[in-house]
Formats: sequence, C-alpha cells, structure tokens
Amino acid sequence: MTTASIPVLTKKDFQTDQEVRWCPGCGDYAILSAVQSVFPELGIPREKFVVISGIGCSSRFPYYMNTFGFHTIHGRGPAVATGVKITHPELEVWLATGDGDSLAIGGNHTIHMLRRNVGIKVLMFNNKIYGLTKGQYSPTSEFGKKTKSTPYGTADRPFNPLGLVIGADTSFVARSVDVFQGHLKDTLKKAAAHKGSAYVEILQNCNIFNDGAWFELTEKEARSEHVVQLENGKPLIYGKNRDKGIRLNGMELEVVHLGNGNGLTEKDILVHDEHHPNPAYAFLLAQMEEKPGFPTPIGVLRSWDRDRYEDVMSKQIQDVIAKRGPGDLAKLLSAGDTWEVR
Amino acid sequence: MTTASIPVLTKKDFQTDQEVRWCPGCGDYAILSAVQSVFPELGIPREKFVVISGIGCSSRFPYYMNTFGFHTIHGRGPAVATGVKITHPELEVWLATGDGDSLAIGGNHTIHMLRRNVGIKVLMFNNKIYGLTKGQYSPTSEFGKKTKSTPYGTADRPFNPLGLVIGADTSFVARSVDVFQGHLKDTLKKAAAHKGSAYVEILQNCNIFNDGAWFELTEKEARSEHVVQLENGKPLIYGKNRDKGIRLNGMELEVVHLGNGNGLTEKDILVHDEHHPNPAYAFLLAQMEEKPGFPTPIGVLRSWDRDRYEDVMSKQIQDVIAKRGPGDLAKLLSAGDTWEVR
Amino acid sequence: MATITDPVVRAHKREVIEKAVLRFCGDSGDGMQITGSQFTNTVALYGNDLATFPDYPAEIRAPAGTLPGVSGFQIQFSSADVFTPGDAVDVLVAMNPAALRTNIKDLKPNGILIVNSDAFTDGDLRKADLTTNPLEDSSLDAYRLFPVGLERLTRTALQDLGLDAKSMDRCKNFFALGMCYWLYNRTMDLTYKWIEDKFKTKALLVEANKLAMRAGYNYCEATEAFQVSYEIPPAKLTPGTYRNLSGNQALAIGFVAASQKAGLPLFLGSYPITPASDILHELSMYKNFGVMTFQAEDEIAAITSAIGASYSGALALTTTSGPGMALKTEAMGLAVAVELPLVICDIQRGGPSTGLPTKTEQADLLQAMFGRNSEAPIPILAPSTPGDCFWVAVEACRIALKYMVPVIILSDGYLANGAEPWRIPKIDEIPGIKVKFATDPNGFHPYSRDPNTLARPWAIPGTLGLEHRIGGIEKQDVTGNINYEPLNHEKMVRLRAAKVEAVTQDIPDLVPAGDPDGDLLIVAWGSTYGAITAGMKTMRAKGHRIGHVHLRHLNPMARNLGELLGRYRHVLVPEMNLGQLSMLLRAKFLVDVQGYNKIQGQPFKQSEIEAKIEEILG
Amino acid sequence: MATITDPVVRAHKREVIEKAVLRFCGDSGDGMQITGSQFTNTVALYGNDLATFPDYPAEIRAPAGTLPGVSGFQIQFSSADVFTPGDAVDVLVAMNPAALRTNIKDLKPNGILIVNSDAFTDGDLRKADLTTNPLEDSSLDAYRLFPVGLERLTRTALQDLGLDAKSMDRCKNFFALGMCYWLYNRTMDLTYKWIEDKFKTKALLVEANKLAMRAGYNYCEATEAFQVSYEIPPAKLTPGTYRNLSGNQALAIGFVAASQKAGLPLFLGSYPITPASDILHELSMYKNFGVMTFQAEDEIAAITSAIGASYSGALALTTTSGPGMALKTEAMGLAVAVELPLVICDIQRGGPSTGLPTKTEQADLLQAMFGRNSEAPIPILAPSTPGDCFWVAVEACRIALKYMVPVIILSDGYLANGAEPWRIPKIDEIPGIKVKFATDPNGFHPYSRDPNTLARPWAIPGTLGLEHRIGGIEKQDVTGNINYEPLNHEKMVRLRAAKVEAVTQDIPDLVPAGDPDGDLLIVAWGSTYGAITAGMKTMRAKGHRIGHVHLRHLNPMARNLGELLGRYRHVLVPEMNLGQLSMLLRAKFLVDVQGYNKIQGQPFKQSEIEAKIEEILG
Ligand SMILES: Cc1ncc(C[n+]2csc(CCOP(=O)(O)OP(=O)(O)O)c2C)c(N)n1
Ligand SMILES: Cc1ncc(C[n+]2csc(CCOP(=O)(O)OP(=O)(O)O)c2C)c(N)n1
Ligand code: SF4
Ligand code: SF4
Ligand SMILES: [Mg+2]
Ligand SMILES: [Mg+2]
Repeated sequence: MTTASIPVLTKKDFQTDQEVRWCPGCGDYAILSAVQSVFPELGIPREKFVVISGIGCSSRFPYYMNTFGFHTIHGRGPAVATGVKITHPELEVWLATGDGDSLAIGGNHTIHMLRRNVGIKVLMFNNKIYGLTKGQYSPTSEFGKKTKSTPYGTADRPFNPLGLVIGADTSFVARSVDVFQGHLKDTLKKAAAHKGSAYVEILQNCNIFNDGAWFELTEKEARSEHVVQLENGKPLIYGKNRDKGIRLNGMELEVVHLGNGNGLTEKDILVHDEHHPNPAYAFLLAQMEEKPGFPTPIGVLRSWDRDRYEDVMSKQIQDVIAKRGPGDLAKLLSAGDTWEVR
Repeated sequence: MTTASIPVLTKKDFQTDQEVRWCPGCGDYAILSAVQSVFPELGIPREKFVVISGIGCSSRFPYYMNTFGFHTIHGRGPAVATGVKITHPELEVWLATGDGDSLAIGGNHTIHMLRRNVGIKVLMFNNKIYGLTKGQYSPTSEFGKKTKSTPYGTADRPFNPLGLVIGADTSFVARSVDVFQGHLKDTLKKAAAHKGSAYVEILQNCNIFNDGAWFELTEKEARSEHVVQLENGKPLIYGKNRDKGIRLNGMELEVVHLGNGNGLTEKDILVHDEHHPNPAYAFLLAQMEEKPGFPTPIGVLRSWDRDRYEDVMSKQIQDVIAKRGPGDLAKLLSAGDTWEVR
Repeated sequence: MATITDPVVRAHKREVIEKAVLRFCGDSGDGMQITGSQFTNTVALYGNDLATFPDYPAEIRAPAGTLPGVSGFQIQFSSADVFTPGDAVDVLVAMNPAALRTNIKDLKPNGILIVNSDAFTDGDLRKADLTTNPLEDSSLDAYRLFPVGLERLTRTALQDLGLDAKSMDRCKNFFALGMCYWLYNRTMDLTYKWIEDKFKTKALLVEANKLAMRAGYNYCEATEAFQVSYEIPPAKLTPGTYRNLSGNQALAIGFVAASQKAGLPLFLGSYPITPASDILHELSMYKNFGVMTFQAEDEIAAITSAIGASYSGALALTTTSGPGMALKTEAMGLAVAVELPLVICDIQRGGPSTGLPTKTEQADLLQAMFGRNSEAPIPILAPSTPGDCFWVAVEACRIALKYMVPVIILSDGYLANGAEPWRIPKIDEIPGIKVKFATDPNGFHPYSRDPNTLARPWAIPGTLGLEHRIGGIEKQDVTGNINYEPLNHEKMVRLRAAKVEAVTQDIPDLVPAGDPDGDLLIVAWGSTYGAITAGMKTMRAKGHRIGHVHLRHLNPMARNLGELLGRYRHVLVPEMNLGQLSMLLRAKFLVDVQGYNKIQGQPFKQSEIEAKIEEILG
Repeated sequence: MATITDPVVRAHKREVIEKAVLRFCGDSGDGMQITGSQFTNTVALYGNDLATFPDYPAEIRAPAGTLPGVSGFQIQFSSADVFTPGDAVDVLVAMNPAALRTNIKDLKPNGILIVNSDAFTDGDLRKADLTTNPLEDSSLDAYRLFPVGLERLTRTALQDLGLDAKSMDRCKNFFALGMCYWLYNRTMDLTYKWIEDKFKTKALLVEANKLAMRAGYNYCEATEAFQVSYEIPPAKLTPGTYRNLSGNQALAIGFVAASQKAGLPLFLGSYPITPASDILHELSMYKNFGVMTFQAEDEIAAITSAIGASYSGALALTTTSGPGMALKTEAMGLAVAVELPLVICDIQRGGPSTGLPTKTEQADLLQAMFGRNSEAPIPILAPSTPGDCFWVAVEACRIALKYMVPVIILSDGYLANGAEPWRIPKIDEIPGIKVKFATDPNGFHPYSRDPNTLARPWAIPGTLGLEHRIGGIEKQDVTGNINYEPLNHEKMVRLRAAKVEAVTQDIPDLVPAGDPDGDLLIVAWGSTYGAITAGMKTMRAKGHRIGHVHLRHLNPMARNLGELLGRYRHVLVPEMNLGQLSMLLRAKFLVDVQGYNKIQGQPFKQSEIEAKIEEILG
C-alpha cells in the first residue's frame, strides 16, 4: 500500500499550468474549484487519481487537474475509464462529462458502466445544452425549447437523468449545483467514499448558450422554496421558514404545509433513507423535479453497496490462480493432443 | 384514409415463402405465430405494416412476415424505425429485437426512441443469451452465469429491462411469454392499440444455448406460483388456488397469503392501475422479479398517453406552412441581401 | 432617438485601386466574426467580387486577451475576379496585443495597421506573453501604424446613453468597422439596418452600436487620420442577381432545391459537430418546405434514421465531419447493400481524432473511398467554392436518386465558413430530378434492375401489393432473398461496383483551365480551387504552359482524365493531406504525379502554389 | 458397461497412397463439424500433414434437410506437405439429399460416395428440391456409390441400450466416422477418449456413441463393403512436438505468449461477432495467466476499454470482424493520436454490411489502411496459415509495444476455423519483448521521443511525479499541450506517419519462394498462401520460372519489395477482394500488376491458381 506515507496535499497541487479556457462566468469554474479542493482531502496520493472525460466544454476538465488525465472522444469516457479501472482497481478514477456527452452519444456506455457498478465517479455537468458546439439542444433540454437546432422548439421530452440511471440500477446517485460550493464539496466527498459507481448530476450554468437554466434554484430569493436538501435520516422539509415538507401518500409524493393549522407536523413528513433497499424509492424522489409545485431534491438520492465489476473479475483471476497455480506458458502451448515427429 | 375499404386479412396473408430458419423448438416460432395471427385482427391494410429489426436470431423475424420488412444492422433498428415513422407517421411500425440487439449494442437508440415516444412497437425477445453468435452472455443474463464467453461466470448484474425502459419514461411497458399464446396475443393487441412507443419484453426460450431459462415460469406445475398476471383494476392475486397476493406497504411490496386465517382478504391487495400517473408505480412492479419469493408480473405494467415525437414534428411543419404558406424556392434562393449586376 | 445620417463627405484625397485585403482580429469576445461579415455584406452589395476567411479557436471563448483566444476574419474584395481571401493583408485591425502578435506577420510592408491602443496595459501585454509594448518599441516601424483609443473614443461617443462601461466597450468593434467603411468609402446603411433588426427589442443597444460605428467613421473624417481613402469599383461579374453565400448555407439551400425538384420531402438526420452544424441549423428553419430535421442521439442514429427515411421515400441526408464520418461507416455499408439513395456530407476538419475542430483539411478522401468493411463503393463529389456547394448538393441528390446509391459530399471547414458572391440561378437553371416509385405488383422484384443505371426499384412502405423484405445480408440478385451462394456473391459484389461505375455516363469530360497541353497539369479537388486558379494565372502570365483540372467527381472520375494526364510534362496534385488523391491517380493511371501536401489546418496561399510551380518548371 | 476393443483387423487389400481428401457433409444438426474434427485429430496424431476447411451456414440451424441448412467439413491429409484442404474430394460422406446435392460436384470421378440411404424419403427429397431420387436415377453413375442405412444400422447397434429413437439417430455420425476410420486404417482410441470426457456425466451416451462408431468400423470389416482400405504413412515434418491448431486458437495463445514475454497483463475488450468470437472464448479461459476479458456492450466500448487498459499499462487487445471493425474506426484514430500500444484483430468475413458472416473474404485491407478520419496511419500484419497466426500475434504485440502504436492484424474466416499441424516452439524460440515504463520525473515529457522508434514514453497512472494529460486534440510535440499552430500540426502529422514508416527497420527483406527472377512474381497476403504455394509448385514443375512473396507486413511493406517487382516479366496478385493489395502496389511502385480477384466467400482452389498462371504464361 503506497498510502503508507501520503504527502499533505493542497488545492494548488491539483492545479495545472494550462490556462483555463472556459467562458468568463461559466459554471464549470465553480465545479473545478470544488473538485480541486476536495481531492486533497481524500487522503489519496495524487498519482493515484485519474480524471477521464469525453468531449465538450465540461470534458476539458482533465486539462485543468494536475493528476493523470485523459481527454478521450465524445461519449466514450465511461468505456475508457472501465478499461483503466479493470486493469488497476486501486486507482481513483473520476469521469467528467456533460449532458450531451453522457446522455446523448454516451448514453449506452454510461448505463452499462453503472449497471456493472465499476468503481468510477461520474461528474455530469448538466447545463441542458450543447455548449462546445454552440447551443444545440441536449437530451436534458426542456420540451419545446428553442435552440439553434430547434428554432421552433424541441419535439421530445428530456430524460430525467437520475431516473434513467436509477433504472440502470446505479448504486450511488446524487445531485448538486455548481454555485452551492459547500453542498457540492460535501456531495463529492460522499461520492468519493462510495465503493461502486457514483453518478453525480451537477446543475451547471452555461451563461453563453443557456444562461439562467437553473435560475429558479440558484437565485437567492427563490432558492429555499425550490430546493429540498436530502439528508439521510432527516425529514424532507424545506422553505425559507422550513414550513413545507414532502409526504408519502400511497405511491405518490405530495407537498404539505406545516404548522398552518392543518395539524400536520414533522412526523408526517417523509424521512429520507438513502440506503433504502428498493431503488423505487430513489426513483420516486427523482420524479419530483418533473412535478409542478415540487422542489428539486439535491443531495444523495441513493447509496447502496454491491459488488464492483473489477473486484469480481480480479477475484475470479486470483481464485483460478490459487486453484491451478499461475499459468505455465510451455504447458499452454503444448495443451491438448500432441505428437512427436523425429 | 386508405382504411376505407380493408380487405379481410388472415394469418396466411402474413406468412412469407421463405423457409423459417430457426432451430427446431425455438421459442421464436411461437412469437412469430402470435404476431401473424394478431396483425390481421388490427384492421390495418397489410401494406401499412413495416417490420424492422437489427441482427440476431430474433431479428430474422421480418423475413417471415409478409409485410414491408427491413433487416438492418446490429442494434440500430430503433433509429431506422424512427426515420420511417417520422417520414410516414401513418405507417404501423414494429421492431423485432433481442436482449443483445436491444440492450447491448442498441441500448442507447432504444432509450432515446422510447424517451421521444416515437410510435413504434418493440418486441424484445429476451432469451438471456446471444443466440446467433452461439451462446455468449447478454445484458439480461443472470449474475454469475457461465457461458462461452464467461467460463467462470459473469461479473456483472443484468439489466432489469423493464426497469430500464421505465427509467427512460416509456409510455407503454409490458411483458409476456413465448408459450403463453393467449396472453401474448392479448398483450400484442394492447401494444398495437397504444399510440406512442410500446416496449414489450417477451420471455423466449433458446433451447440450444440457454434452454430452460424461463422454466420456472413456463413449466405447467410451478407456473401459477411464479407468475402474477397484471390486469387493470384487478388485485394482484396469484397462486394455483389464487391464495397469494401482493400488498403495498409504504414503499415496499410484500407477498401475503389470503384466507389462511391471517385475516387478510382481497381488499388488502394492491389493485393494478396501468394508467398510474407516476412511473414509480410501474418501476416498483418491475422490481418484483428481482426479489426472491416474488412472482414475475406479466401483462401491461404501464400505459400512459403523451405526445408522439412524429406528431409534434409534423404539427410544427403544418403550423409553419399555415402561417407562412408553403415554401417558395425562388424566394429561398434570393433570401437576404441581394444586388443586381448588369 | 437621435436620427443618424452619414456625415457630408468632406473633400479629401481618394485613390481608386483594384483590390484590397482587410483583416479584423481580436479576442473571441470582440465580435470579429460579426464585424467581418458586416463589412463583407456591404462590399458585396456594392458589387465587388470577394472571398472571405473566418478563422477562430475551438474553444467557445478562450480566456480574454490570450493568444489561443484570438479570432480573425479576412476578406479580399476587388473590381476584378477574386479567387482567394488573399495571402498578405493591406489593412490589419488588431483589437489587442495577442491579436496583433499572432497576425502582424501577414501584414504587407507599409500596410495600414489600426490598433486599439486602450488594450495595451502591462496586464494585456502579459496575457500575450509580451515583455515590451510593440506600440512603443520600434517593432512596428515597417507599417503605417494608427493607434486608436477604441474604448476611450467609443465611451465618449456613447456617454449620453447611460450605458455601463462594459456595454459601451462591447460596441468598440463597430467603431473600428466605421473607420474601415470610411477608409473604403462605403455606406453604413446596410449595417445600420442589420443593427436595427438584430437588437430590435433593445432600442438602447441599437442606438449605441449605430453611434459607435458612426463615431468611427466621423473620427477618420474629422481627424483625417488617414490622408487618403480608397475606392474599389464594382466587379464585372456575369450579369444577374447576386447574394453573398457561405458553403454551408449553399449546401442547405441546395438540398432544399433538390427536394423541390424531385418532389420529395427532405429528411436530415444529424448530430451536431463543428464545422457541419450550421447545415442542421439552416435546414431546421425551412419547415415550410416540409423539411424534417432530426437531431439524433449520435452519428450512427443520424445516418440510420436517414436510411429509414430513404427506405420510406424521403430524400434523405446526413451531415457530419471527420469523427462523425468514422462512426457512420458501418451504416454506409448497409446503405450500399440495400441500395437506397442517401446523401452523406462530410465537412472535413483537421485530424486525426478530435484534431483541430475549427481548422480545415482534406484528409477524409480515402476514408470516403474505402472506410467501410468489404467492397462497398460509393460515389464521391467535392465542391470547389462556397457557391459551388449549392450545385454539388443538387448533383449529389440527383445521382443518389437516379442510381439508388448513397453519395458522399466532401466539403471542408474553409468552404463551409468562407463566403463569396453567388449568382442566384433561375429555377429552371437547376436540373430537374426524375423520381419514380414502384407501384405495379406485376412482376415486381426488389432487386430487379434498370439496364442503364442498374438501379433497383424504389418500392416504399404503404404501396399496395409491393410488400417485400430487404437487409444487409447478401441477397440473391432480382429476388433479394437471402443467399450465400459463391457465384451469386461475386455477381452482387461486381454489380454494386458496376452501378457506381455507371455514374461516369453522367460526368462531362474534363476541360482543363488554362493551356490544353504543355508543361504542367494541376489536378486538384475541393477548396484548393481558388488558390490554384489565382496562382496558375500569374505563372501562365510568366509564359509557362499550364493546365488545371479540378475534380468535382472523385469517384468515379471523368472518362477522359487518363488521357489528359498524358498531355503535360508534369502533373502536380496540391492537397491539404499527405497525398490522397495522388495515390488514387497513381494507382488508376500509373502516372508519376507529384503531390504538394500542406497539412496545417490552413488553406493554400496563392504564393505557395506559385512557388511550387516555379520549383517544378524552374 | 461393455468394454470395447478394436476388432482384429482381418486380412483385406490395403493400398498405400500419398494423400486423400475427405469431406463430411450433412445437416447443421448432424454434427459434421464434430465428426470432421475428430477425424482430423486422429489423422494429425498419426503424423500426417493436413489442412481442413469447415464450411457452415450463418443460421444456427436452418430447417433440417434443406439446402441452406447444409454444413460441411473437409480435410486433406498426406504423407507429403499439405498446403490446402484440397480442390476435389476422394471420399464424400453425405448424410442427406440436400448435402448430396450441394456437394456432389466436388467429388472426383470414380470417387467414393457414402450416402445415408435412410434419409431419402420423398419428404427428404422434396426438402432438397429434388424430384427424382439420385440413388435410383443414374445421376451418380460416375462415382463409387455406397448407400448405407445409417439410421437403421445405428439403431440396431444400440438396440440394447434402451435409448429413444431420436437419441439413437443422433449417433449416426459416429457410425459414419467409424467407417472412415476403417477406410483409412486408423485407430479409434482418440475418439473413444474424446467421447468419454465429452459425455462424462452421461454414461449411456458414452456407450452409445462408442458402440455406433465401432459398429461403423465393424460394418466395413464384416461386409467388406470396400474391397480395399488405404494407408497414408506419416509425413516428414520438421522434427518436434506437434499439435493441431486453428487460426483463432493460435491467435489466442499467441497473445498470451506475448503478454508473458512482455511481462504485462493481457486485456481483451471485445464484442462477440462471427468469426472472431472464439478468440474471446479462448482467452476467457486463461484466467490463471491473469488475462482480463471484458465483453463490452458494443465494439466501440470494446476498443475504447482496451485503450483505457493500454493507457494504464496492460497489453491491450480488441478482436472483431468487418462490421465491428467499421465501428471501431473513430477510436482507432484516438489510439493513433495518443500514441498508445494496442492490437486490433479483424477476422475478415464476406461483406459488405452483414454480408456472409460465416464465409471468408479479404476485403478489409483498405478499410484497415484508410478507414479513419484524417491521416491516421497504422501498421498492418496478416497471417498466412492457421499456425502462422501464433507468430503474427506475437509480432503485432512486439511492434505495438516497441513503437507505441496501434497495430492491426488481418486474419479471415478461413484461417480462423481452418486447422493444421503446428510445431510447438520452445519458449526461447519466441522473441523477447522489452517494455520500459517511464518512472523518472526529471525532464519527463509525455510526447518526447525515442530517436530510433519515435515512440513516446509510456507513463502509466499511479507513477509518482508523472501526472500528465493526453487527448485526441492536436498537441504540441514533446509537451503534449493542446496546440492549434499550423506548423506544429504538420509536424505532428508527419511524425505519426514517420513512426509507422520506422517499423520497416524491423521487417526482413523478402526472399521469394521458387525462382528469384523470371516469368512471373506472385505477390499475395493472408490465407491465399496455401493455394498459391501448391499451385506454383505444379506450374514450376512444368518449367515456368515463378517466384512468390507473401506479405506478412502490409503496412509498412518490406524495403526490397519494389526491387523484387522488377525482376519478373509479370506480377500477379491473387486476392479474395476486388483488387485491394493490387491498388496499393500500383500506387506505391507504379507497376502494372495484374489482379486475380475471386470474391465468392470461398478460398482459392489450387487448380484456379494453376489455371491463372497458365493463362498468363501460356
Ligand atoms: C463523434 C463526435 N460527434 C460530435 C462531436 C461534436 N461535439 C463536441 S462536444 C458535443 C456536445 C457537448 O455537449 P455536452 O456534452 O453537454 O458538453 P458541454 O459543452 O455542454 O459542457 C458535440 C456534439 C464530436 N466532438 N465528436
Ligand atoms: C456490429 C455487429 N457486431 C456484432 C455482431 C454479431 N452479432 C450478431 S447477433 C448478436 C447478438 C444476438 O443476441 P440477441 O440480440 O439477444 O439475439 P438472439 O440471437 O439471442 O435472438 C451479435 C453479437 C454483428 N452482427 N454486428
Ligand atoms: S459555452 Fe457555456 S458551457 Fe461552454 S465554456 Fe462557455 S459558458 Fe461554459
Ligand atoms: S440459437 Fe436459440 S434463439 Fe437462435 S434460433 Fe436456435 S434456439 Fe432460437
Ligand atoms: Mg451540456
Ligand atoms: Mg438473445
């Protein structure tokens, strides 16, 4: 174990000499800063970090992280990362990706990586737009959105990204926001602590092509009315005066008001259980943002331990070696029926 | 409307002169026969049917259907079908695919087609194996399964196919079984009646490379103990003596016994609502097959009406034409600033 | 709102010249592309011939003031024919030190250099890795330097509008534009109009930008900064109505034209990628032409959805660039196997892999020829100028529909974004496109063939009695049934090849520009057309006997090409790749052609072509 | 359980002959592939040289008894060298009318024809589209026909075992096998052994199959059906230990050998596809060699996961066939751009598109050369025989690791499934592979280069102090930083090409087989080796001066090839495509090579090569 003596690392240790090439005001800066301040706190030697990405503004991320980095091709980051993780399960592999990179061209690799539970931490920068290609709609753009490629509005409903990945049985699912630095760092640390795949949707503002996409959630005034923070074991209460809560009624969630004489109190409110054994629970939470009048949940929706693909695979190898001994090339070459020619 | 005078069609009208090239005993025969007997009952002229597929044993389907048919390339059926449906929304487009074709290489096209709610009816032949390539594991093969490509067992958990497509917000989701002809035909008719995308998982036996994959469900004796039929508005009761039921308890489902003195009766049992507005309900049902001791639900899990991609798109076109009149080529060519040279 | 009128033009020295090359350069945020295209439209409308070259970084916005952040727009305009945006620049407008540093090398000795002197603080210099201030050291002595405080002057001009400093500074490019309008005696009306509807909702910005531009104009007028202004008379172009058109626009309207001529709905399946995305943007606006644009989840879905559309009777199209092209190759093979019409546009960019997304290159020719499993031949066309893109789009559709084959169009980033005056054709100048769907069940066979074109019938779903099955597995000729027989396979492979070869019957013999025989034949394709035409002109003037054939049809090639190659002592093939067309010509004709291969993400310069010819002919 | 011993061989006429060609054919369900490989192993162990050719339909099982359902297995074995499975057949075993009908044309006049006469009911005939019974009409008079009631006889032999009819009939192929063992005087021991562990859990089946085979043997012995049996003495092969090996097996163990030699773990990222899947199956069994096999969700994930594995220090590999190859092209470009070692196996099959999945072809050469966006050169190797696959696998890994490049191996369905006796090399006959990871941070640059190979350092994640970034965007040489400068791009493009060219230093000069100069040089590659070698032999015997060079290295090519081409009057290039190597040779050397192009999903026959040579040399 190299972790024996870890040099004390600081944020600066994770910054590179490359000038950051994002638009002034882009939400990506905040995410970069959060990651650069969380990594040193993880107690992992810097050389163990690998940051992989696809293509997109968000995918420029690795160039600005002073770790091992691989800026691959559009949508294929999850597969490249899987190859890295299988070969070296001990590495700390993070994937920076966008709503287009991860959910359009990369959708299949994403859900398969998550299904396999490869121990990769995904940062999905969701700005609901294709930034790098200058403003076409993405699989998370709202229905009817007018963009460069849809001057008359889109004709398709967006994915619910967290709903989709829960459908793929993702073992850790969370959401945070670029400008909520504290919450973001917190969430990243929880993702880092999780053994298997972690999918973190980060709501990010593209101030050039989709400015204000998350205004409702980030704008100081409205914020507390439109966001509910999920904290394990705590009730889903929100509102400037914490006077609103989410109640489970049969298979439906409902927003209720507290202490306005309707007799409802905190104990009527749904208490969050991020370890709920049934993914349907997290799935239900993921549906909230779609429902008018509901706040958007941020924090950890699901955290569930199950075998990691790379571990099962290396165990298979170790077991076979233990049982049959390490492979002998000479034996392999002369396997099966052989005969002598003199 | 061409439907004005529909010739009365019979099963024979949908059979081709090509000899069917599946292994003797393959479950695909039963599915073919069911489809060939349902199509004539839909009151749609034969020339309006288009059957599209990818690659796989299951994808040979179009060759045996005397309709318009397109055997495309591996995994791309959904995209080809989308092109057809957008161009001619009035056509009746069906997609024959396998667990590999639809969920491995074709996973991304599948979830995007379903998200867009293109009016295509998907028949997903789930035999939990790659048949045509002679027996490698598929994304639906059970964890640890030994196959040609995994002699020491698989290292990854399978998709829950219906969970995945519900995660993609599929508007119609159902399951049936190759050998349950009556139920299968019924389910196909319901799929046909649905306006938007319909995803029907058909449990199919590959008697050569994965024989008995669904034995528990199909075998005469055990059948009624391991299958629960979903019928809209009816309680989830099953068992040879209909003495078992599914009860909703908070966010969890539980199997309960009826009339064995525990005081539980039919009214304690969950009543199926295929039109439940919240997809989390169907998602919960989809989780059942995973849970030990639970029966596998067959029938329609979800049926929910929403706009079809192709309709929104053609409406956009009609609206613009209505507003601006049909395009005038001469005007288009000389659009913008022009000048004369003499 | 203050009414704006052009100042009365005071008497000052005016020189009439033939042509000029002007380049705006600055930060990605300085609006150089807008400034450039405004100037372009104005000179176009005035009647000059012109060519433009926008050049910008791959990042949306690299950090302000840095070298990678520099964006440029160059235009050559003239009273004579223009073939290129020009090698060296007569007037350079530089908005900051980084722009100055990266562009100054292209300014002609004694050329006019307008610099925004407000952007030369030590901080600005540092961002451009400059240690001394070029405005002060003597590094710019070779030029006619005009340092202008663009920010200061603009703010003064706008002071009464009550805008914040940032917004005022955003108008400074219009101040510079105004100066250039003065310098070349151009009216500002067109840009006034543009500003008005661009900002229609924001009256204040309308006024601000107009004022800034006018201030720039008046600044020259008042200060007489330049002792002289220039006049470039209109060019003698073929009579007709003209518009200014970029390559991607030309492709887009070309496809609409083809769909109208063929009487088929147009379907575009596409996934955004630089520099092809604009075609998608453009076509998505033409809903009243019944155009269906489908933004797919990836390039594979883009092309396969187009194949589905083609199968059901649409004029189907997919657009992309190199990396996306690579992803479409398996599906192209399917289109070849099922013999359906399809047009595939590859707007080439620098590679390999992600490469240089915003730079131009011609290195996808061999991918287009051979980038598919097994023998899957596809006709290939290449436009030579932005305006030519229109005609190539129509021709590609015509061939696809006539022969029932996929067709590839190879454009590139330089054509896509470059613009030129384009004579608007009369509708009947555009070739008609005949399409006949199969309708008669009698003796219908999905793979029966037209004797001339070898095309199979197009029998679309919904046609009574024509139910049939197609697919990517090898099939029996005529019936289309699955078939693995050895001789049938060979027959089908050769049929698919013969079908593509049959296109030669539609290809006119090549007629060399310049001399019909002699010292040197230049064979080329695509966007190198302008530089070669211009370069050849000068070299012929020097008495060399030079011919030039520019291949619009790359596969198959014109029948008489082999014969032409024999008529000259040397054959030169300039390409922005490592010699791809050269290889095809050598293999086909066994002629020792010389490649001239520049692969820098930049188009050839006229002077480079001239030097190369000089080198060969001495 | 009845103990089984071979019958005492009664005196009967035995003829010693040099070689024989035997073909089993029947329904996909009749177990012809098993029967064939059993016979092969027995013959191999006896010491004959041999070559085999399995040929089966794409469907798992087409309907029993139909023409498309026919599956065949052919073997040529001899006391002399064997180069091909043989053109015409000496002994044909046909299990049903469909098999008889599709295979009879290959049986030599007066050849031995063993037919399962129990399978000739009217129903069976109809399934084979036969109107009359060939056993009764005189259509088979030209052959020595032996109608044998295989079902009846087998059932009789097994009657005491209490098996149902269906199970008994399933043993009939072993009855036929037993007959062939008698016919060629071979021991059945090996097959006994095989049956025992194949059915170990099912004692009854063990006995049944053994009995059936023995019954077949005894049937000949008793009935003296054939007046004569044949003996083919062992071949004089290079001394050593031999095993029988198919091309796909050879690739698999070749890669394991390379990983052991290089001291690197082997990673295979793959998606199943015919005829490449067996490599995945084979490697997935070698866990005790630390082999990691990742069955990806598609071909793109397969290659990109391999690129990730290579990035982190594994010997990375991806295997596929044509359609999958097409899907990997974008990722290959990435591997070229990031300069990481990677081996890509394309087991070619008939195309285009899905084409003929189980048939062989050589039509992916140009895809391998050019099927990527922009200039992305990759070294290409091709094995010439099943056994050679082992050596090519090792060589491909060596080059990939030495030059830090992706390398493509082009095998094909014929090599993949065909088998030959293979001399097992001593471990030290296998070239060592040196690999050095970068470890020293001092002066480390991700794109610094080794002067001889131009390879960049391999600095894998986890290495202290070597943190760095790579990617597909164009980069500055040495530093690897993103860079869009024109001259840097040209430099990098030429560097990547020079790196591949540098491989020539490892390629030995070609030495033609046959004559070093003269009338005709045959240049070829891949699985055509055997037919050409055999054909050339006969034609040289007729006095023609013929040379043959078989290219293992297709890109780059051996240094002396150009010079060789000049030494012969004619150059012939036989290929199972429309002339792909021909094109490369014509372009590179401007030599008018003649292509001989067969594209039928079937390998060349020796006689075809002979006829072609005859045609050229008269
Ligand atoms: C194969 C391929 N197709 C398309 C592109 C063009 N492209 C680059 S990034 C991108 C989408 C970016 O959107 P997103 O992933 O949301 O990232 P963002 O820029 O918004 O952060 C596209 C379409 C490409 N580089 N490669
Ligand atoms: C691009 C490509 N990759 C791989 C293959 C090989 N292949 C054909 S079918 C198939 C999987 C079939 O499995 P499934 O979809 O479950 O169909 P089934 O045969 O089981 O009905 C594969 C891997 C192919 N034909 N094309
Ligand atoms: S385009 Fe949008 S996402 Fe990209 S860098 Fe600029 S602001 Fe950020
Ligand atoms: S292999 Fe399996 S799925 Fe394929 S046809 Fe045979 S039984 Fe059916
Ligand atoms: Mg985005
Ligand atoms: Mg399957």
